[in-house]
Amino acid sequence: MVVGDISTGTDVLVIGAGPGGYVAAIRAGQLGLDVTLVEKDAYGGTCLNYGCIPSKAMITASDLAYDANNAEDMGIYTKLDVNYGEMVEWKDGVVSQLTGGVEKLCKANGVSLMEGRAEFADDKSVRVVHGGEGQGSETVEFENAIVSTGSRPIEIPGFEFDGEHILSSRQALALDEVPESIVIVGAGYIGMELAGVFAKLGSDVTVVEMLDSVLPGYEDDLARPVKKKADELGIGFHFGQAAKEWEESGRGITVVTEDEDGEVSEFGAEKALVAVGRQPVADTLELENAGIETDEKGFIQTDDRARTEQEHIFAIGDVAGEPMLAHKASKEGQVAAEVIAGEPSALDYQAMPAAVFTDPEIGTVGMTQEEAEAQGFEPVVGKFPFQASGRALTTGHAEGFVRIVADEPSGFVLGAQIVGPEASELIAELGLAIEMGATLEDLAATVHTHPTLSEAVMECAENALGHAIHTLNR
Amino acid sequence: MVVGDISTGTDVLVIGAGPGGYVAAIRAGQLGLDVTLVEKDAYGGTCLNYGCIPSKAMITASDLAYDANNAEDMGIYTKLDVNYGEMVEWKDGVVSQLTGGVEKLCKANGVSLMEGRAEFADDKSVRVVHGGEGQGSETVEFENAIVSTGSRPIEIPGFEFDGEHILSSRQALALDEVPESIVIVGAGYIGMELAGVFAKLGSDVTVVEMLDSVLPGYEDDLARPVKKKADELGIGFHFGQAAKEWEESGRGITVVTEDEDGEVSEFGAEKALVAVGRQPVADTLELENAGIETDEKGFIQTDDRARTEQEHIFAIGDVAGEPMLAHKASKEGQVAAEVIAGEPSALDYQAMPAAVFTDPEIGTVGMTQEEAEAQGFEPVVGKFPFQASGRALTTGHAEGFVRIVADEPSGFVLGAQIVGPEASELIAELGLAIEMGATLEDLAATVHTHPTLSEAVMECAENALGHAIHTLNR
Amino acid sequence: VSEETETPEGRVFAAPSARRLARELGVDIVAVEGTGPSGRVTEHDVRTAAESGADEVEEEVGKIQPDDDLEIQPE
Ligand SMILES: Cc1cc2nc3c(=O)[nH]c(=O)nc-3n(C[C@H](O)[C@H](O)[C@H](O)COP(=O)(O)OP(=O)(O)OC[C@H]3O[C@@H](n4cnc5c(N)ncnc54)[C@H](O)[C@@H]3O)c2cc1C
Ligand SMILES: Cc1cc2nc3c(=O)[nH]c(=O)nc-3n(C[C@H](O)[C@H](O)[C@H](O)COP(=O)(O)OP(=O)(O)OC[C@H]3O[C@@H](n4cnc5c(N)ncnc54)[C@H](O)[C@@H]3O)c2cc1C
Repeated sequence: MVVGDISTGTDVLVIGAGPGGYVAAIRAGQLGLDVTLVEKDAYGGTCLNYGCIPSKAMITASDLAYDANNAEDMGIYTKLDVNYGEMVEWKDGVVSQLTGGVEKLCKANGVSLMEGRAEFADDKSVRVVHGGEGQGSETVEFENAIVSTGSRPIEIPGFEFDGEHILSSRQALALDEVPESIVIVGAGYIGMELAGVFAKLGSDVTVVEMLDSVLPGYEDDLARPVKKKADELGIGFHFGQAAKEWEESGRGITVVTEDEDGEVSEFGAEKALVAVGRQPVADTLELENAGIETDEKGFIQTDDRARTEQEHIFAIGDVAGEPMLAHKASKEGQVAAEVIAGEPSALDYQAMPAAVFTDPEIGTVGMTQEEAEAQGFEPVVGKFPFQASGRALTTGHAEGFVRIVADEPSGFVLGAQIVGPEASELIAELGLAIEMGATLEDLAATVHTHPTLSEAVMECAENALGHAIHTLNR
Repeated sequence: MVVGDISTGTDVLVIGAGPGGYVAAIRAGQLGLDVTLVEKDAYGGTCLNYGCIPSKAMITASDLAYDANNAEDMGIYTKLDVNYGEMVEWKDGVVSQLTGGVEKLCKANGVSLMEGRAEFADDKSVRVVHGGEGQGSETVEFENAIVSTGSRPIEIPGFEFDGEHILSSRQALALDEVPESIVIVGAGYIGMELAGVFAKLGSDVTVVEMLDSVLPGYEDDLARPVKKKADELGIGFHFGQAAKEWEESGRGITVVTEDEDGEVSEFGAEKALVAVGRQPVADTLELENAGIETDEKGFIQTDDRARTEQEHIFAIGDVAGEPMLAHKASKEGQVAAEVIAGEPSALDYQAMPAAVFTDPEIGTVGMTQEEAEAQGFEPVVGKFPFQASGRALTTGHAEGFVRIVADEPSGFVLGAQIVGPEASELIAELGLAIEMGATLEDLAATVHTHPTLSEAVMECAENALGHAIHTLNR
Repeated sequence: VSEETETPEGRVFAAPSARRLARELGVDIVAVEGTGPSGRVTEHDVRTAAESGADEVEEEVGKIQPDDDLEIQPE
């Protein structure tokens, strides 16, 4: 650690070591560039430390406990005892294995790591303020910079995260004990994923949501199986409710909500988790010193090469706009590094997949039928229910379906929506289909292993063509 | 059921209702042909009734019990009680749901179902002998026939299946109780899959194999993680041992084996399962009446349109040769039906995937490095270990790797081998890649959802190109 | 990359839809010049080959009828 204000220089300065920044840094290092990666908190960013990885670890662990506890139909009887603290420790072990790996990979690819908070001094240098008192700061001059400072959870006024009563997702993933009861404000993907974890581990979960359904933004029929399972888990839902205030009461809290008619409701619980979305971290960067403006939502605007209005300064990941997803951040990071190295790279992907790790999972890529119509295609749609999949039945998880949207005249696959077992994995093949310009016939003609869930993708394509074997055709 | 010898006619006669035959029949029905499907035993054939489906159901159920019982590191403590009889009942329920579905789908597609055993009278008709005494027989004349009579397990001389001491895989999957101990003869995929089931449910399992490793035919490094896990499960292995004879002893049996030096060993257990391969069911068809010969192994030879030497008689599935896999049977069934209907179909797939549902799973498609070299390609190989996959670590199953074989000059993907979590599903994307003529670059440039196992496919392609992010490159 | 790459053993890199189209149009796909990435054969290439009239194959599998008694030898 360096004390005092000294000055160094680098070809590529990357600010923030999340899945956007560390991937950009590694790629730039691979391309022979001199790279410095500045991180103020933890390598791996939100995703590895407080987001994707910890949530998925807790989801698998709670699923295993729940599934084993609910398998009497398979002749499996369990007396289960879950030690939540140990589950969290296991999760922390997974996280530190991965973040340690990120640090090693950065070093192995020649990336210089620097701890501290960066802010722009001008369009050619940043000040890096080191953590801890008296650690001083340092100026780093750069030829190119990549801003990958990510996002933070949105706070509802009056619901500041205190880590005790009002929790962010990060805090909720680090509790020592399963709360006896919890109110979750927001039925988006983060709220619904964690609602499942807590409910499966025995919490009494209530979800309040301002809009009128779970997973707003996803098509109704995709959200439906998730809502149905959540109902079965005993999760209580209250839609059209805006969180207004909260107060301590007894050993817990009461959350007060209001519907659009001003009608007030109260929900008591031990704790509340607020998961109503995330906002870009751009305001603390003194971007104006570099001559960069943000849009009205606070995002940095970029072009198809991830460049900001200053063409030697790039912005990637959550800070550069929706969709706020780790793999979008990584893709942009790779492209930014390659463009800096003079490669002919661009953000020219056809489709950005997304997954929700609820029970059942959701996976989507490319266009919905509605979007395809809006863009002037003549969509044909195939559907295949997992109830007709031998593999799904053998796993005891046969809810949901695969849907494929294609252009009827040409047969080109335009998009797919899956809700059901391993939806997050199955969507990969459809992503490749879209990128390759595959047709329904190509998917249908590709031999798929029996018995697998991936056969549902093939049969869905056949259904769109009017000749699925294992389901009646449209 | 018809009594006496009456005569009917059909455009397409399909013999055997396994995944070859029933798929052929449904597809022919969809194409407007008049189809009759003759089955002597059970709709769905070996696969649905005694093979793929029951084995996979038992694998999932035993995995769930085992995983929950071994998750102390996740803070999950279970007292487990497995009722094997109920597990088998659950499995039977899955099977009957699927076989019932097959029957319904056949009818919905206009297929006439006929129960009985068919044998060729000449090259234009079969005799169908109905089951049960005095049920008589009937002659069915056909324009085209599709032979899909499948295969049966090979019996070792002296080890006739008696269902009590010496079991076939079918009998092993239908036991009422977990045997206390079992000797499994044959370490091929069926033997290894069932070894896992029994070991995970508490059986004392010994595997004897004539060759010198588990899963002969698969590359060593694919078989190794399976062997390692089996060792952990306490399965005992004895290689180079040929089963010679057995005798009853006490409450069980003793199996006597001999190595190549004539050295004799004895293995005691409650029961023995013999799983040393399968042979075609062609000998009971009186094929000579139709003018069709089988090869020295008993398989019916076919061309790339699934036609036998009699061009109006087709043969598909296990009876038509290796690989004896359900999806190969179905594919051939579709092609046979389409060719009969005059469509320009052919067996022109580039790659036939295969999966082994051991712990961990194996999935393969297309060429190995060795095969690619032998065919004159200049292979480049990428590899990605699941230890470097965030998703794998969050599931607690991070053994194994993805390997992709491509042609270096052109970049075309030629094959892939996966051992690890969900290998059977992950191989699907690579199958599509091979069919589409995708290059390593195409796979690497396709955005894959984070955190998923499918990212390993992308990173593996990047590794072959020399720029994986999450692993060091070759 | 438009340079031609030699592929061993007559292996053709083409999507299933292109291979089927070739059979439908009676084009021998092995002889079609691919203009896709690394020389991949596209549907367009197959159509072009069909129009140029080259690469006709004797066997028009697209026209076989179930009751055709024309002799077709398995290859
Ligand atoms: C609970 C939860 C679950 C999620 N699950 C998924 C999922 O399953 N799949 C998915 O795709 N996405 C998921 N996400 C979203 C995902 O975490 C983000 O999209 C991703 O982390 C964005 O990456 P990034 O690199 O842009 O930013 P971040 O990961 O947020 O990283 C930004 C980094 O920059 C650092 N930083 C900020 N300002 C400065 C500065 N001035 N100087 C130095 N360093 C700075 C921060 O400390 C941080 O480490 C989840 C998020 C949450 C909260
Ligand atoms: C334990 C086990 C596990 C397996 N797991 C897998 C797996 O995971 N994946 C995979 O791809 N494959 C698996 N297989 C192999 C798979 O079952 C076969 O490849 C598949 O069933 C072949 O299909 P088929 O239609 O050719 O024949 P079959 O499924 O064998 O069907 C043939 C049918 O024909 C009937 N028949 C026979 N002769 C006559 C006659 N003369 N008249 C009327 N009917 C007749 C039979 O009764 C039977 O129903 C497994 C096999 C076993 C034994």
